Amino acid sequence: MQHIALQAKAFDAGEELRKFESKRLGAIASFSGLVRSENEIRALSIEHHPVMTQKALEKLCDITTQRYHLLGVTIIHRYGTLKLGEPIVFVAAASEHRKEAMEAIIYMMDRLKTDVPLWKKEIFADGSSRWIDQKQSDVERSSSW
Amino acid sequence: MQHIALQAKAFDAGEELRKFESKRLGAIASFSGLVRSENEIRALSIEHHPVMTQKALEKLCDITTQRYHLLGVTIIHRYGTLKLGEPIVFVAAASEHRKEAMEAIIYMMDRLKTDVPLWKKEIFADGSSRWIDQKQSDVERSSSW
Amino acid sequence: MKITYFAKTRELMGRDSDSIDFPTDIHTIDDVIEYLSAKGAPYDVAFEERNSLRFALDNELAQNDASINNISELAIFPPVTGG
Amino acid sequence: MKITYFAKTRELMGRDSDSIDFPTDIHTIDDVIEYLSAKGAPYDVAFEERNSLRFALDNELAQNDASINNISELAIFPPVTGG
Repeated sequence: MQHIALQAKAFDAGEELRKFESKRLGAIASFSGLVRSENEIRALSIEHHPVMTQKALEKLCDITTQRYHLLGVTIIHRYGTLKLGEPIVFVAAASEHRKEAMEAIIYMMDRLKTDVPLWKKEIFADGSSRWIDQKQSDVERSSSW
Repeated sequence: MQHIALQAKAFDAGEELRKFESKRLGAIASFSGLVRSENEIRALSIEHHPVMTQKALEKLCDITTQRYHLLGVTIIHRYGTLKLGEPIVFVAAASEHRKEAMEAIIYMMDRLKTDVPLWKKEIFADGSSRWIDQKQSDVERSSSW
Repeated sequence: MKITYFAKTRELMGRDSDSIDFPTDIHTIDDVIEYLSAKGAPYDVAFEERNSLRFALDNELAQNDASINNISELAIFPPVTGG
Repeated sequence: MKITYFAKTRELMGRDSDSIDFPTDIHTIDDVIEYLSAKGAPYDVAFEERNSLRFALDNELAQNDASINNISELAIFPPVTGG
């Protein structure tokens, strides 16, 4: 089972978790990334590429499924303007044993940070904004796989 | 926020995930362990200790929270007879950044396997049963932390 | 002293617990296991794999050489397999 | 050729895209960037940090020395920051 979504609307992590079903399934790991009140931001604006972003998410799902022999994988990433506390991204992996599912979500999040065309902008209380720079630590972590 | 439960009844992972709330919260990682159709089992019977198991879960929550500077932590473990596909255990960790939440769930599951008084028995179709032996790999993984 | 059994150990014992008054020369958990094993079935079978036994004294995990002095309950069980 | 801009690059350009016919001596993405930067604002500012530009040719990620031969769309954008 593969579920990939690139969407503006919110999603419910619990609902996504319930979609996994397999008799061989023994482990489900998930990760949610949320808009956090860093730098006194009020919101986050996320831009995507109309074609490449979806393709990159699909490729990431395929690679991760093969690499960790997953029974199921989910990636949801939002775009548009997200308020504090709102979910930005959700990844989940289902496998027979716990090691694969857990490593898969770490791998997916590391890769998402460098391989998928998405750009974040911080929106401040006074209406000003600032594009977030790619972190060197993310680049290093992603290339370590 | 700390949520610890040792219970016979089922739980909903999604509902548990919604309980985390903090403005500083940027990351939530979770893991669910389910009854898997290994060795042609029909069910799993889980035994606990009336006092020690709860205490061990509380201690594990405290240690994990401190170790990973968590903003929230959840451990739910069931006992009694569980059918194929039913959830056995759920752990979740909330933090500012993804690394801490992800490592916390790996740590909790590794520790659960060796530090908490819980015992699993496989129930087969013909009514026979067999206690599961502790895995050497689990002992090694737990002692590696 | 009350002795409680869990999981496989409980099944091999055929009961949840015993209440036993030990002689005064029984000081440690090891002494208890040796003393009971010498009594024969079901102890000898339930305690056969000595290295696979785990213990708790008054609900705190304990090593096999721990003293049972002033302890009201000893729990005996196999290695845990939760999670 | 259509040139599309994303994120900070789009904002610095002040528009989503351009449609430009390049001279025949423009072969690679590097050539495009150099050619456009020489035209002055807004290109020179938007492309100032050359090492921070990323590219895609017809929706496939591409290196700066890739050929634009038979390509209908070049996308220019900063390093990604999703997840």
